[in-house]
Parts: sequence; structure tokens; C-alpha cells
Amino acid sequence: MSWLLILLPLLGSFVIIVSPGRLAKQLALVTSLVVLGVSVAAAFVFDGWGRGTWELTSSVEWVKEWGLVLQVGADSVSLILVLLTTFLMPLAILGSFNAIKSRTKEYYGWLLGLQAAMTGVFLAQDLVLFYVCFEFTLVPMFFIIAIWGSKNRAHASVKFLIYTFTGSLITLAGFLTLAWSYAQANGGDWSFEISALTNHAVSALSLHEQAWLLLALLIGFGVKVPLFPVHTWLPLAHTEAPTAGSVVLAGVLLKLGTYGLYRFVLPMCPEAVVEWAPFVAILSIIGILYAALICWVQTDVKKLIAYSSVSHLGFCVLGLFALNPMGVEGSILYMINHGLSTGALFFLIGMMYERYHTRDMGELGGLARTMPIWATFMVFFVLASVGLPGLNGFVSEFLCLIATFTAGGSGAYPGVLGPWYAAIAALGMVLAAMYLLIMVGKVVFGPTKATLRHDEQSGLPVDLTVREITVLVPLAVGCIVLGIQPDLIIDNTATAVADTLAVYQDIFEESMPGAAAFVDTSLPGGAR
Amino acid sequence: MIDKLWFLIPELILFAGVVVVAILGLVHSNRLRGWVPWTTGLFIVAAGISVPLVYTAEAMETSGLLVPGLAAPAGMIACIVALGLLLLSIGRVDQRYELAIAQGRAVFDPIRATGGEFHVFFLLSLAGLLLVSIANDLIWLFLALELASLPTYVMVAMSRGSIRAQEAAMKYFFLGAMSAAMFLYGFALLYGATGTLVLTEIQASFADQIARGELGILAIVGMLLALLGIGFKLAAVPMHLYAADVYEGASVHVTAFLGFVPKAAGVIAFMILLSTLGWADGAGLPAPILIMLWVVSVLTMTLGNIAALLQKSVKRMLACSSIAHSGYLLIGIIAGPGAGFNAAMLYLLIYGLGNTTSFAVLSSLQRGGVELESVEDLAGLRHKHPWSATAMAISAGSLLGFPPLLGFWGKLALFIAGIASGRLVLVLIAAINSAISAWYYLRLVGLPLMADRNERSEAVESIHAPWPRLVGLVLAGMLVVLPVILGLLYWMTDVSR
Amino acid sequence: MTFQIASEFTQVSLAHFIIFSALLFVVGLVGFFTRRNLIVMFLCTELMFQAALVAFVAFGRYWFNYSGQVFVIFILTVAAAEAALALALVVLLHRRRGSLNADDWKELHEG
Amino acid sequence: MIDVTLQLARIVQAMPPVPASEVLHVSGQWWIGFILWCPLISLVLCGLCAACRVKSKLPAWITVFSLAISFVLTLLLAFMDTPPERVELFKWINVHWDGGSFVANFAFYIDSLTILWMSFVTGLGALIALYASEYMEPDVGRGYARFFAGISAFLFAMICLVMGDNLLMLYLGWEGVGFASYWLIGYYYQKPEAVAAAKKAFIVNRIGDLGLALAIYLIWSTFGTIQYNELITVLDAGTYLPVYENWSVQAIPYLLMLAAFGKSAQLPLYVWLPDAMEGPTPVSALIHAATMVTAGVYLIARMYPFFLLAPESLHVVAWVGGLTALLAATIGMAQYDIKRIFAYSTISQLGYMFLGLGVLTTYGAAYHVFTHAFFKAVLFLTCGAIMHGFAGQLDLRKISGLRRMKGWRIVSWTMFIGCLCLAGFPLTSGYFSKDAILAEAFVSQGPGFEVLGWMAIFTAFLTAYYTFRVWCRVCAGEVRCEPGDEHHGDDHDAGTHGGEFHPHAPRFAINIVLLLIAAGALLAAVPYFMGNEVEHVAGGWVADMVHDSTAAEGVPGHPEHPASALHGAEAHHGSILGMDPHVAMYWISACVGGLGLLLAFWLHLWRRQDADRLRSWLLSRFWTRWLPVAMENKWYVDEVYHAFIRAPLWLFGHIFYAIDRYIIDGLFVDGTARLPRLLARCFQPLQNGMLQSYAVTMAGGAVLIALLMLLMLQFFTGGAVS
Repeated sequence: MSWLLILLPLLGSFVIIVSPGRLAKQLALVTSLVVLGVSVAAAFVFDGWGRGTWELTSSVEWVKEWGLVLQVGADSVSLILVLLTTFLMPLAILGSFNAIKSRTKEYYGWLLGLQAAMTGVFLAQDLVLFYVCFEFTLVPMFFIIAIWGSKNRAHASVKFLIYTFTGSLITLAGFLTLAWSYAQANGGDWSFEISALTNHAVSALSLHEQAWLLLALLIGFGVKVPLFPVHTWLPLAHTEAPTAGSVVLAGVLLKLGTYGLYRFVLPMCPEAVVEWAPFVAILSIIGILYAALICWVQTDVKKLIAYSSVSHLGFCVLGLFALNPMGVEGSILYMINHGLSTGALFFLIGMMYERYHTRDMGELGGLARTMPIWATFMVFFVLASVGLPGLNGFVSEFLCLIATFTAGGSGAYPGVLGPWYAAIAALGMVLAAMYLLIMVGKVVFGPTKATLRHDEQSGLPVDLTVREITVLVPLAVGCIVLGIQPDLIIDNTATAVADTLAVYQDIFEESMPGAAAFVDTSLPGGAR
Repeated sequence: MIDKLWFLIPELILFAGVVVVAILGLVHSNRLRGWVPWTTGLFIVAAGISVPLVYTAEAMETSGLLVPGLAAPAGMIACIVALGLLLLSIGRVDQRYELAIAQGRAVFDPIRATGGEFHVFFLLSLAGLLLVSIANDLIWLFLALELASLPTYVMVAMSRGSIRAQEAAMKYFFLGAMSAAMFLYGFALLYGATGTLVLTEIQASFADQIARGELGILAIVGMLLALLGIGFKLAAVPMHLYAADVYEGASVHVTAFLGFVPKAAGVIAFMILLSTLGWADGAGLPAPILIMLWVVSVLTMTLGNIAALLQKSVKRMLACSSIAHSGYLLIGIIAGPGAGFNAAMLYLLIYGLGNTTSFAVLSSLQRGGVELESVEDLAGLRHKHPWSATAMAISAGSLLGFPPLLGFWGKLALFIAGIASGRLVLVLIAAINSAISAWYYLRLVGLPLMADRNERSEAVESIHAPWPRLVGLVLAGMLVVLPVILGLLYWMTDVSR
Repeated sequence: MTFQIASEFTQVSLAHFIIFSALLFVVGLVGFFTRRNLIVMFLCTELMFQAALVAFVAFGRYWFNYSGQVFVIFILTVAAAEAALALALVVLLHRRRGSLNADDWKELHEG
Repeated sequence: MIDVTLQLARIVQAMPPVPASEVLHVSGQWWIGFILWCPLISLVLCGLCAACRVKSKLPAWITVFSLAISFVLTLLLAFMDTPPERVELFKWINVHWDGGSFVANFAFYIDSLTILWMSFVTGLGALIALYASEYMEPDVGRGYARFFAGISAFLFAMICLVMGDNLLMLYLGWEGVGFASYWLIGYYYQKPEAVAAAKKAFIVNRIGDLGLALAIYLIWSTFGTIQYNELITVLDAGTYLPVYENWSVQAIPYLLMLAAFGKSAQLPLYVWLPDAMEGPTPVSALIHAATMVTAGVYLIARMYPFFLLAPESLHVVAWVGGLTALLAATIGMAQYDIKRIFAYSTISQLGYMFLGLGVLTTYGAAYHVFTHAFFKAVLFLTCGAIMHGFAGQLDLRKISGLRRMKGWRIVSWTMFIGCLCLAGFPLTSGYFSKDAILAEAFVSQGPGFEVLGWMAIFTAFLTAYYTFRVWCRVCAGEVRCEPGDEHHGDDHDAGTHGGEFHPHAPRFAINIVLLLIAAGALLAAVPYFMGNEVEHVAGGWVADMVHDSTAAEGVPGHPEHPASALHGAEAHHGSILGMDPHVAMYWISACVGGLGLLLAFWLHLWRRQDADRLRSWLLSRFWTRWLPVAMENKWYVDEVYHAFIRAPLWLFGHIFYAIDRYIIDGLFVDGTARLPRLLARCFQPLQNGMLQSYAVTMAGGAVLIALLMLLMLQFFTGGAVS
């Protein structure tokens, strides 16, 4: 089933390339819906909900000499991210029906190829397969930006590709060094199996070696996330990418970075992480505030949302490095939530752009009057993004921050961050409200600008079409459902997260004896 | 002695081919002359098939060669890539003259025709490459290297009528002669240091000297000179300066040939020579040689890649890229026998395929009857030749080493070998170089597939013969599909067998 | 050693030959760098080949085997082949440009 | 520094907390949930109406009906008189792990404080929705459904806030009401001022929310739970561990304070409230006067035990409240816009409430919240009626003699009642509730509390003055009016029929609501005299309600009231001018209120020209000129904020953006990317096309490499060749 999830989109992509161009979008939609169906079916047969096990596994022997075995499988965290991918993809395809008018075959082909690669990243249990998929995601995105992007697309696409490529090459070197160390320890037998390498890394690497591994991984994944100060490719890529490109970029591609941090950095180099978590946390906090302030002075709506991604993902990384279950759960939720709400915002901006051909806040204004449905959705998703309780963004942000806050080190809740980290990061909440509401105030509300002309040639009515509403409604439903039932994800991933963090419990217990025991007996929270 | 002759069967087949083709090339009948490339191909295929049959594992065990495992992979790689190189030259060799004859504007004159000679030299050089891999003493090695390179000088000179081709040939020849003198002098010093020319005996002598801790300056200097001289074939820094000019001057099908055969000969010669000095009994290379190789590798990949960034001519760009790839190959050589040599051989094959693909696409195109010069000529290629544009993009991606294309796996093998031999810094530098190379390879992806056509590229059309284009497409397909049978490729290029 | 008969005062040893061959090589190299005429340049490469040749003979004598001398035969052959090539090339170049000055050929360059 | 081991030993020995089920019976009264669901259903239905473009008053009736149900259910709950109770609706956020958990469920915590608040929230909500059904009439078919959806959303959030079982539910409601307020302030979204005001409200509130969020983090870190019942258990048992040295417990009240000051518009975060008057007037009445802004008071009352852990924090609360009351009153005196005057008056009255909390009378604060809800609602609603009738005219200089106009009698007299209450006229509800606070300022011991008390009394005088300034100007005097230039509704032209202006008087719905709420405002004095089932506690029904809740320790007379604890249950009386403060205060505040009232009548009804003369006299003196100017310009607080917070941040935004583009991206990223090219240009001259130059370079390169080799050899191996 895992293979099906990876290969079906590839097959669809192939079919689209060889079939006549006018069928491309329908075929793409059907394929992505089928994949969605398969993923939902996979979720039903999946046995690992609420348990930390790997299910749906399958492996193919490949190159014996290098220990290359193509292994796929999913634990609850990866399956959830796969579901996010398969959920977003039909929407991305449906959302591009009107926007993409040239070279449609290639476009939908690349989109499906991208889906295959992203799914592959989440399902890979083998480092080489992971890396191949991780890198291959760049190619479709490169083409999507470079061919269907806006004015400055060539520069943006090349920068996007080379920046992330450079980062991940260093990560590759880190991976290979780890694999070599494993091979040395195992009498020259190479293996790239993630679990084997993780065990090896935890048990055999010294603190010094772990720190280097951490650095190598952090460079690759940090660029992808993107962490301050290696974020500058993102605003450019987002601004130039076509709508669906931005949606997938924000929705899933950035999550590859945080997923990498979760899957590799946390389990593989725990001691180094404990040592360096404050450093990463400070970077994320700088990113949160710095990007938020930059958002404030943007005039291009899309660029604003792009920078807001930098800011938001900072919370996500912060949660991970809080090194406690709340933070990691919050971070996983953040991955999903950011995908839904920011993805939707990019859709909305795209829909507006198709009608008015501008994204300049100085030229826009009072769209609530002309496009009430659009405006409603816009405000809704902005609120989800701001973190209004009851909607999805809140839960994840809250968990990340409370986890950071409590990860203070003395007593009940061990960790290496602390209240100051959370307090400063929480300023990002205020700033987020500021820049997003200023944007809403300028674009959605206010007097309708007389100069703003709806483009008749676009073939779109003034307000949203049924197709466009169909794109947005599932996202909105997702936002609400995850806002009031985050347990859907938290409960199901709890054990997997606990397994990942188990090694930290040992470390903390060693360095702060008696820390965890305290919670058990005395506090109501610990009593259950 | 009988064994040795038996070993020569693939080369003998090629020499037989030389005779047949030389005669066939002078035949007046256009149709028969049209058979020249196919006959050449036939002999290459025959040689290629004979390679695994002759160089079996059992036969090699008793061969008394220094690196017995090299012959089979080298032969197969050479024949496979050579077949591609041959096919991409169809329609290119003697292009104008043959066209004039076909159109009745000229009559066939054996003195003016060079088609037969091109194929003769092609086969000779290939034979030289195969001979390098089974060299057992320094004389053989010297002769084989000369056999591999002397024909290429001629090929460059007569590749096209342009004065630039002759300039290229001049530079190539003179610098080649200088480098030959250099490694010859190095050989002399090696002989002086050991008193023998037989490679296995040299190794024994060196091992003895090292064991006694008195490896002389003579050996080091000799090895240094030999390696630097042979570095010319690899286009390794500092012997790389000719590459860009010669590649640009020669006709595209010859450039493609230059990009592979001498380089392969150089790589194999490196492996053999270095095996005499290092890696005996689990030791590594002597420190000076290791350092020298390390420096050369870093400089080669770095200078090659950065030079490519500035190029406007496609062929110069690919020349620089081929310099850079020599640098990557040196990682495998530094890593030593086993994983390192395997990786280098695998990479040689993969690089050969990728390089041949891009040259095949170039070879299939022309503008006003002349081959493409500027990179800009490729702009908007997809409008008229979508498949060629795609093939170009795939080959560039593969040369860049982007997963999941074949090039990635080659680089992965090299990186693994490099890291496993403890050369992490070298691997990191190679990784950064890969990133740098992305700049210019992306131009080869972006221009054909994304850019709009400009005035120059509007006039680009495909040449009459369909074969170069077909080779490009087939090889591009292989670059995409072959990773599936990566295990087989790995087995094929396994030196330690 | 046979060379010792030359003089009682001048003992010609291996080192002398090596130094001689090295000097020969360097002379060839310097000539290659400095002379502009292609034919002279080619002769300089021949000089470098001969330097190696001298070294081989000397080492052959030193090690008291014939390998070095055998190699010399082959070197001579290859040098002859190269000479043929060189002359053909020189003729070709002279025909194209009427000059054998190496500096006239710099159409292919960059920077 | 706390000795951790000792602490641990103490904790291990401590009794395990009593399971929640024994303290509170978790009843399954199935209908309790509907108090919350009714507004939600109404929200959804109104949303549907908006989507279907319903062109009738249907949304209003849906809202009124559902809010009425909520109200009735609340009353039912009140009469059941249950002990504190938890009602779980569904699970929300539950993170469990080995050794701990974080639990925040969708659940109600119902004690008497909840019911007290709920009673006026739902009651006034229903009534004001009814009022709005007429008020918003011109917008039927346009923003009508949107408006009522907003009202429903607000009520939903407010109910979450008040009834929530844990701090996260409170936070949900807290932000929810903020959002509803944003929604409704920005109702006239085409008006830039409205949009700006909405934005400002949300953002300033966010700053407060930040405090609440941090407080929640800290509370959870310290107590391991955020559910009220468990918190109280832990607090009583004393089994918590201040995780972060000893400041964690001390910091909680200050963070909560920040939240409360934001939501309840206290110094320094009050600036959003006057601007919020851009919203439709029913919104101002409901959200920005009666209910939402009292959430801060509710929060502090609810978390009172935490404030008592750090009693100094209460002093801060008292001072901030007192200063805000005075400042807002001075600004209110000098404004001309009626709604703004009442907005400042709201801020001022909220200041009283915080003063009450600070001087240890949660009961006084709660009672003032209760009475204020009614009379301020009346005042705003009358304002709304005027605005509605005079095309948005709100300048008190432009309307006069309203009570003599046809159809405006109910408006002017209900306004009069509201003014009386607000001014604290004897025997009105405001009189009693204000006294309860003022007197306690003299009773409680605290830094400068007496000064504070006198300041509050002076503020009461100002309050009476500016309140009746409005009434005298608008309702009394000669009959005169100018219509406003603003139209409410999207852009309809109500009122101006062909150039001649006819004010249209309010009709049935508005009048009936005005009468009902005005009656409520008067009757709000009654609870002062009823109830008192609890011993030692004076103050009637409200005191009883507070006494049964988490805020009980703040009720004077409660055995654990800090003053009682200090001096014994009986001896907590301080003195004012040598008398019992509670007795004296009746007289003092009656006098002060009367004085203010008289001054207003003098300056604004009998001799209006004197007011102008006073103003110009003040303006002509160098030493006094600043006073009216500063007051009219609201003490330039907005400008100060702009200069010291907004502008620097904005500047930082630009600086960071420049850094991002030119330094991080331009210099580092693009610069690094340019390096290879630069390097390549250095090497390019080698490729000069000259054969012999190549030869020299090759040979030279070989020599260089040999030298490099030797150097590195020296470096790595110390020169040993082999």
C-alpha cells in the first residue's frame, strides 16, 4: 500500500504526459482523488494509530554491496503527513484549473511527480530512499516555479534549487558518515535502514560526533524549514511560484524540513541536541520575531504570507526542541495546521490575483464589498493563522509555547529551554496579529478602490466560483475540526512521540535525578 | 605467453576492425561506404562481447596483472560508451563532403575523404584504452597510453575543415607530447628506483622499500612526474589547460570522444600506477602522493566547476565540466582498491553515459549547417525538438548528480567510498562543488526547456542523420531507467572481483 | 663498472647520468617554453624524450638488466611515430596560415 | 533559593489531592450545554442567512430567540442553587505522557460567580439583540445577518469565557470575544476609521492575551493543571512547587493583570476602547460597556487566590484602577462626542472595579460590574437611539432639548435614569455599588490607599459632572438639532429625505428595551438589600454569590479575607475622618455626586455660556492652557504609543527588511553565490589561448603542487617522507 501511494501519482503523471493535453487537468484530479482514497484506505487499515509501530511496511532488495534496501512503511506521524499531502494535492490541482493555461500536461505531470516524491519522503524507512525523494521534490518545484511562475521566476527557481540542494548535500555527507560509522561497527556491512542507523547513532556516537552530525543535518533541514538565517530563498520562491506551487511549498515542502528534524535530528543525536537546543531555539525565536517585523512592512500580500511562514515555522521548530511531548505534539500539529491555513491563504491570494492582477496592498482595498465570499474565507483563514482559539492554529502554537516555557530544567518538567524563550517567542503572537490584521484591513476592508478593475478576460466572475469554493471549504473544515478536536492527532501519535523522546528522558534523568518522579505523585496533572 | 595472447582477443578484434574499416572507407560505392560506421560498430560490439568471455575471473587470477579486476569492467565500459560515441558521430564525419557527393556536387576522392580514417583512429584509440587496462609492465603501459592518445590528435586535426580544429590539434598535440615526455621521464625514475619494469615486481620492490622505511626520493619524484603527465589525459589540474580550447576547436563528435576515451585511459593508468606504490597489506598511499592527489582532486573539481560558470560556448562548458568530473573520479582513486576503484569505475561509466548524451544532443543539432556554438543557441529548443530538449535536461541533471538520475548514484558511490576511506573533507568539498556545478547545469536544463527562443536559436535545426538524436534519447532514457538495475551496473564495474 | 676507465680523477657514476638527463629534460622544457617555431618546439619535446632515454640506459646499466634498453627501443619507435604526426601537422598548419609561429594560433581562448 | 530536596520531601509527604469527583459532583444536566450551544446554533443559522442573502429580519429573531433561551436556562441554573459543579462537554486538548499530562477539555465550571456573570451577560445580550433588530433595520439584506452572527459569536465566546472549566477555555473565550469585538467594531468595513479601530482593538487585546497565555504557561508549570477545581485543590494543599526559583508564583498575578488590563481597558492598555465606538451602538452597549470589558474583572475575581499569594500585586491593581478612573474621567470631561464620553466613562468605571479588586473587595467590584452593566447599557442604547434618529449625529453641541421632541421622551428619561446611576445619585444602584468600593479603600491597609480613596471620591465628582453635562446638553435646554453626515448601514441615506431633515424617533423595540434595561438599572439596587445568607458578610445577594465562589477570600468579612486574617474577623474596620467608612461614605459620595450634578446643570443647562467662558479663561492663561488642550487630546496617549512603540517597531520592520534583502540575502547568500564566479575570473587569464603559456602554466603548476605537497607534508607529518 505504501508503494501504491508513491507509485500511483507517478503513474498518473506518466499517463498525463502521454495523453492529450485537454484531458490533463481532469486526469490529474482523478489521479489525486484516487490517491487520496488510497491514503484514506491506508489510514483505515493502518494498525499503528496510538502505537509507535511501523506498519504497511515493505522492502525491496536493491544493491546488496551497499546495503541498499528500498524500505517503506509508516508510523502514525508519517501517515498523518502523508494524509496532509494527499489531502492538499487534489485541492492544489483543482485550484489551478483556471490559472494554468499553458503547458498543462507538464504542469499536472510535475505536480503529481511532486506528490510522489513528498509521499516518498514521509514513507521512506531507508535513508537513501529518503534522500532521493527529499531531493527529487526540488525538481518538480523548480519547474513549476520556473515555467509557470511570475516575472522574476528564473532567478527565484534557481535560487530555490541551489540553496536547498547545497544544504541537503551537506546533510547527505552527514548521513553517509553515519552510515560508515555503522558499517565500521558492524564489520563492514553497510546499511541505510533508518532505525538501525538511529540505534547506532544513539549508542555509539560520542557527544562530539553527534554534534557534527547535528550540524550537518541542521544545515540541510534548516534550509528547508527554513530557519533564520537561511530563509531568504523562501520569500522569493513563494512570491514567484504559481498559486498551487506556493500552496504545496508552504503546505508540505517546508514540512519536509521539520519532519527531518523530528525523524532524524531528535532521535539520532540526543546528547548533542540537549547541548545545542538553546542555540536552535534562539535561531527560531529570532526567525519568529524578525520575520514578523518584516511582514509588517511588506506591500506584496504574497510576500507577506511567505515571510509569515518563516515566522510560523519558527514556532514549529521551537516546539520540537522543547524536547517534551507537548512540544513535539504541538509541532506535529503545527505542521498540519500551517499546511491548511497558509495553504488556504495562498489559494485566496491566487484567486484574487487572477481577478485583479495585482498583489500590491496599495492598489487593493475594500474587497469585502465586491467579493464577500472571498473576504469571508480570507478573514477566516487569517484568524486561523493568527491562532484564534477554536481554530487549528491556536492549539499547535499554544502547545509549542507552553512546552518551551516549561522546558526549564529545574524540577518537574525537564528540558533546556525555559520561560524566557517562550515569553520572547510569544511576542510573535502579538506581531502575527498585527501584520495579518493590517493586511486584512488594507485588502479586505476599507473603501473599495476605484482604480481596481476586475479582469473580464480572466473568465472568472467577480466573486468566487463553485470550483474555488470547493477548494476552500475542505481546508476550512479541516481548520475547524483540528481546532476543536486536536486529539485526533495527539492521541494517535502520542506513543510514537513518546518513543522518540524516550531517550531524552534517560538523559534528563541522568543529569537531573528525580525530576520526572515529582510529577507522578503530587500534581493532579500527573495523577492520571 | 600463450595466455597473454589469448588476453589480447578483444584488442585483436578491434585491430581487425581497423583493417576492414580502413579498406571500406576507400570504396567508391556510396552505399558500401555508408557501411563504415556500422562495420565499426560491429567490431566494437564483438570486442565488447568478447571482453567478459576473455577476462573471466578465473583467467584473471592467473594473469599476473597488478590489478587483474580492471580489465573486464574497463573493456565493457569502454565498448558501451564507445558505441554511443560512434553512433553520435554518424552523419557528422565528413559531413559536407559526403553531402556533396550524395547530391552529386562532387565525386568521391579517396585522398580527400576522411571517413574511413576517423573510424580507424576511433578503433585504434579504443584498443589503446583496452590495452591500458591489461598492462603488466611500464613499456606496455607507455605504449598503450600513446596508442590511446596519438589517434586522437589526428582525429582533432581532421575533424572539420575549420582552422580552429587545426589550432586545437596543434595545442593538443604539442602539450600532449610534453606531458608524454613528462610521464616517460617519470617511468624512467620509477625504473631507476626499482630496477624492473614489470608492475608486480615494482610493487614488490616498493613494498620491500616501504617495509624497510627507505622509500627513496627517486620513487616519489618519479611517481609524481608520471601522475602529473598522465593527468594530462584526465585533464587534471594543472594539466587541464588544453581541455577547453581543444574541446571547443574540435568537431562535436570528436569532442565527445575526447571527453571519454583518453580520460578513461588516464583513470585506469592512475589506478595501475598507484597500485604499485600503495595499499599493499592494508596500508594506504604514501603521504606525499596522497597529499598530491588530494590537492589535485580538489583543484581539479573546483577549477573545472568555476571555470564552467563563465562559459558561453556549450562545448567549453562541457569541457570544464569534464575537468570537474576528473576531480570527482580522483576521489574514488584516492579511496583505493575495493570500494574506491569500484566507485571510480562506476562513475566512469555513468559519467560516460551522461556526457555522451549531452554531446549526442549537440551532435544532432546544427545552425546554418554549422554545429552549435553558444549556450544561447539551445534556448527554447523544446519548441521544435521537445525530446532533444528533454534529453539535454536529463543529461545535465545526471551530470549534476541529481537524484534519482543515474549520475546521483555514481556520486553516491564516490562519496561513500571517500567517506569510508576517511576523506570526509574531500567529500564535503566535492559536495559543495556539486552545488556550484548546479549553476551551469541548470542553464542546460533551463534554456532548452523553459527559455523562449531568441534570434539565434530560431535557426537551429536537426541534422539529416537521425542517429545522434536517437542515441541522445536512448541514453537519456537509460539515465532515467538504469538506476532500477543499479545492482547490475555495480556488478559490471566491480574491480575487486 | 666500465665507465671508470675514463679517468682516474673523474669518476663518472650514476648520478652524473641522472643529472645529465635531468638537465637535458630541462633544456628541452625551457626550449619548449621559449622557442616560437613549431618545429623547434617539437624538437624540444624530442629532447625531453631523449632525456628519458638517457635515464633508462643509465638505470639499465645500474641495475644490470636489459629492461631499460628495451624500453629505449620502444621510445625511439614512438618518437618516430610522433615525429611523423608532428610533421604532418606542421605542414597542415603552415598551409593554413603560412607561418609556423606558435603565437599566431590563439583564436581559441577566453578571458 | 528553595532547597529542592526539602521541598520534594514535603511534597512526597503531602496528602494526595482529593479526586475531583469528591469535591464537585459532575452532573449530567443535559440542558446546561445548551446555554453555550444556543448562540452557536444562532451563529451558524445567521451565517447561513448571510450566505443565502436573506432579506428579512429573520437573523435578528433567531438571535434574540436563542439568546433568550440561554438566558432562561441560566436563570434555571441560578435557581437550582447547586454547589460548584463541573460539566464536561467533550475532550479538547489532552496530551498524556509517561509521568504527566496536559488536559484542557471543553467543560463548564459552574459556581455562583459564573452564574452572577452569566445572568447579566445572557440577559442583556438578548435584550440588546432585540434593540438591534430595529437599530440595524436599514441594513436588512446587507450586513444584517453578519451583524447578528457577530452578536451570536460574541455571546458564544463570552459564555466560554465565563463558564469555562479551565484556563484554556477562558483563553478561548478571551480571544473569542476579542475577535467578535473585532468583527463588530469593523462592521462598517468601508469606513477606514472603523477598520483601524477594529484592528487596534484586536492588537491591543492581543498584548493582554500574551499576558494571559504566559500566565497559563506559568500556572501549568507550577501547578501541573489548569482546571479550576484542581488548581484550588492544589493551592489549598500547598503541594505545588514553584518551578522557576521563587518568582513563579509571584509572577502569575502580574501576568494575569496584564491580560485583565488589556481586556478591561485599563492603563496602559485602555486606548482601544474609545476608538471601538466606531462600531454600531448596540455593540458598544453590549460588548464595550456591559459585558466583554468586565472580563478582566471576572478573570481577577476567578483567580483571586493567586493574587493573594502575592498581595503586593493587589496594590498595583488598586493603583492602576484608581489612576485609570481619574484619567479617563478627566478625558471624558472634555470630549464632545457623546459615545466617546460614555466610552471614557466606561474606562473610568472599570477603573473603579479594579480599585475594588485591589482594595480587597471582590464583592464590591462584582456588584459594580453588575450595576454598571445595566446603567451603562442604557446610556449607550439611548446614544444609539439618538444616532439612529439623527443620522449619526453625536456631537453634544449640535443637539439640544431632546426631551421636548416628539417621540423622544422615553429616550431622554431612560437616559436620565442611566445618568443618575452612573453619577452615583443616592439610592440608585450605582450609589451602592460605588460605595462598596470607595469605603473599602479606606478600610484596607495598603500603600497610599487613603490617597487613592480620596482620588476616587474626586473622580466620582467628575463623573457626576460629565454625566450630566451630556444629559443637560442633549436632552434639556432649547430644542435644536443638526443631522450628522454619517449614515449607518453600508451607504444608505437614512433620514435625509430630499434635503430636509426629520429625525425619526425610535419605535417599539428600542423603546421597550430601553425601558426594560432602565428598570433593570434601577432594580439593580435591590440585590443590595436581599439575600445575605452568609454570616459576617454584608452586601446582599451579590456578596453571597461571590462568597460561594473562588473569589470568596476577597469578600470583606470572609474568615480568610486578608484583613480579617490580620485583625480577626470583626476588627477589619478602618476609618475615614474618624467614622466607619461604610457609613461615612454614604454621605460623602452623596454630597460629591450632588455637587458634580449641580455643576453640570449650572455650566450646561442654566448658563451654558459660562462653560465656554471657563474654557477660554483656562486657555488664555499660560499656566493652565495645557489642561483643556491635553484633556481634549486625551493626554496624547495615542501619540505616545505611536512614537514609542508603533513607530520603532515599524522602523525595525524596515531595517530588518533591508537587512534581509541586502545583508543576509544580498551579501551572504548572493555574495557567496557570486564567489565562485569571482574566483573563476581570477583564473580566466590563464586560458589565454597561447600554447606556450599553457605549457609554462602546466609546468609551473606541477612545481607548485610539488611545493604544496612538501608544505603539507611538513604540516601533517613533520617532514618524514614515506
